[in-house]
Amino acid sequence: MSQTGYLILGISILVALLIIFVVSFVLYRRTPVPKGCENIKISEENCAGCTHSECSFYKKKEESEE
Amino acid sequence: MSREKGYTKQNFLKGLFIENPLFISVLGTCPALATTKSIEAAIGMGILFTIVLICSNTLISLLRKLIPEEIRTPSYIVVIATFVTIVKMLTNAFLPELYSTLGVFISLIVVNCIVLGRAEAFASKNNVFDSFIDGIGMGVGYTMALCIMAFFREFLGTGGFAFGNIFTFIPYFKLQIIPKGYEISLFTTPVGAFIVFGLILAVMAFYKNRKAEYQAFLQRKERQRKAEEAKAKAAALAAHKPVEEAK
Amino acid sequence: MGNSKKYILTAITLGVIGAVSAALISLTNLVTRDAIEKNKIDKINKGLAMIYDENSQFSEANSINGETKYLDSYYVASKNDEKIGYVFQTTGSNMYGKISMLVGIDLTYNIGNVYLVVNEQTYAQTLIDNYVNPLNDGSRALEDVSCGATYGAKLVRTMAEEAQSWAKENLK
Amino acid sequence: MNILITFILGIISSMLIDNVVLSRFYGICPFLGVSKKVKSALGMGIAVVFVIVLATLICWPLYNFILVPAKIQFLDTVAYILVIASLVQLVGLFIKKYSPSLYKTLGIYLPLITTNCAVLGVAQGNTDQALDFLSSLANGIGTSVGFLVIIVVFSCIRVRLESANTPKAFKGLPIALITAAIMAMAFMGLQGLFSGINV
Repeated sequence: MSQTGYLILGISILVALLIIFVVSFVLYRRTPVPKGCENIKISEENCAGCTHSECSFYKKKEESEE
Repeated sequence: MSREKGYTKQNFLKGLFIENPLFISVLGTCPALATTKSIEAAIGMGILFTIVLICSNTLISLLRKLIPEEIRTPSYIVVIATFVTIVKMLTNAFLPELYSTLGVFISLIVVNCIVLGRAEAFASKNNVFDSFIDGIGMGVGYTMALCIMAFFREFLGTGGFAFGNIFTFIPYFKLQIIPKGYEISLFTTPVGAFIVFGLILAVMAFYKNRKAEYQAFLQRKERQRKAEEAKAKAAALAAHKPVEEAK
Repeated sequence: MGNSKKYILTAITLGVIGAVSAALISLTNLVTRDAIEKNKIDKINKGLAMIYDENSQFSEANSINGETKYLDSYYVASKNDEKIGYVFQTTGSNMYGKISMLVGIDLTYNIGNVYLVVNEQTYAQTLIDNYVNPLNDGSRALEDVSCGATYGAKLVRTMAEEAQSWAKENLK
Repeated sequence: MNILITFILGIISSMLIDNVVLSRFYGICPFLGVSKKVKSALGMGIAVVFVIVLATLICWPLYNFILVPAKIQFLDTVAYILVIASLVQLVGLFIKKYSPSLYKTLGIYLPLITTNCAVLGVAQGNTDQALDFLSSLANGIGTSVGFLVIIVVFSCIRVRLESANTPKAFKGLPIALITAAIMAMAFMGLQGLFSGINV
């Protein structure tokens, strides 16, 4: 395939990846948590990862705002 | 957000001391341990990190009203990944030495907890100017923390400080303090990184405990003084009452 | 009704963000592409100068497309237009990563200095400190490969020997 | 035969000698954060193994068959973070829908993996080192299993640390870091493991 053909293929695959990511992100947020495990919490004192909004990095922030 | 006068200054200083991203909230530890072999690498990493943080904070707070609530995180990840790619290309083109020293850790800024954390916690809720200042504060705080780590690791590990092999536009300059054979080269290895980081956190915890104890001591003295005053007043009152009866 | 409007709005915002990022990245790419190429060429020239010496001229890279495993091309090194040897550019990789290097072969076909242009080995620094630098200043033999980055050293050795044997057959 | 030996050596070397946490420093955030209890460390480790192996399987062909011919290699970080993030969400979706028991042990850690430096570190490392498919797969498997081993061992030690009477200032994170330093020292001893084998 010509050079620009590959370029278009590459860009379209990246766009497809972005769409898959957004759709799966929204679907993940929307699916209900299975019955038995609503209140599992990661009780860690410092934040192990930041996409999770219960991470303590935000808690200090949100508490001080209210 | 109350706009009292010193808010901007306090917003900037918050990043340096009260909420230092590395030593207080212990975030972004991956690059902190890996790129602090020498002060130059730490400064380089700090500068790149601050650039990405400032640009992403500003752009995210610009778009905060546009981005719907549900897809906040994906759009932040895309914005941060764009800025990291731009910074990576620029470093590869104009600072090849820094690019080969930092290697993978420039791309790891994308998953750095601080950038995404500040974007979600601050930039998505405040106006552009505050986010910009917060970005600078956090960036400078992080760079300062990296330099402190790098200071100990390079000084103990290689016995001195060398400048000029990463930023090649500076003339090469090596300050050798500990004589050549007596430095502890363990500190340039990963083991040394863990030790230095652990000791710094321990010293800070010790200082915090000391201050807390001092505060508690002051409060106890305060309470004692108040109790004595109350007793003295009661005694004076009691002495005064019999005189009235006598009259 | 509101629901589909919200979806359209989300799609538009994402499209705007994607477009802005794509524009920014391609702009930086235009600015940095030739600078990165220039860096590569500078590194090779620096290597060539290191293998022989500054004032030796080097011919164009004539590529090798025989059945060799690692060799890419070779330069003819000459000083005030009298041939003093060759420099081979070789690339190879093992489970620790890629090495692309320049190795000097003089007229009597023994292996001269080695310069690593690209060194993506996991133990890159130990490879340079314990094997390549001592090799260049003669304090370590090419065969003595166990140096803390043994796999990288073995790769460097096999590439250098292949360049030497190729030079013996083809360059009279 | 030679390929099989290199594959296994690749796995063992990136699992033990060049351990992802103790010598390459990818993944310190969950290593310090999630290793309070052995059960949570095990859950995190298994989730990371799952995601890293899948990510390596997807990222290598994506880079070599799509990005390289299209001459947009500079977009590799964007592509990898998108692949890893969507992988995490899809796996989470699958677990949430079909196996509540798996969700109980594994599910809550999945969103954390998007910001785990180890996953992107391995994918980006494979590209920077220009490894071929087998070596990058070996690197992926070795790194993830190494991460699982290290985080479980570390959480066992840390459980014991809670009851030990460490000085007040060292409680919590500082003593964990010093223990990690001693573990790194032990793993540095494995450096020369493969110098004898000539493959």
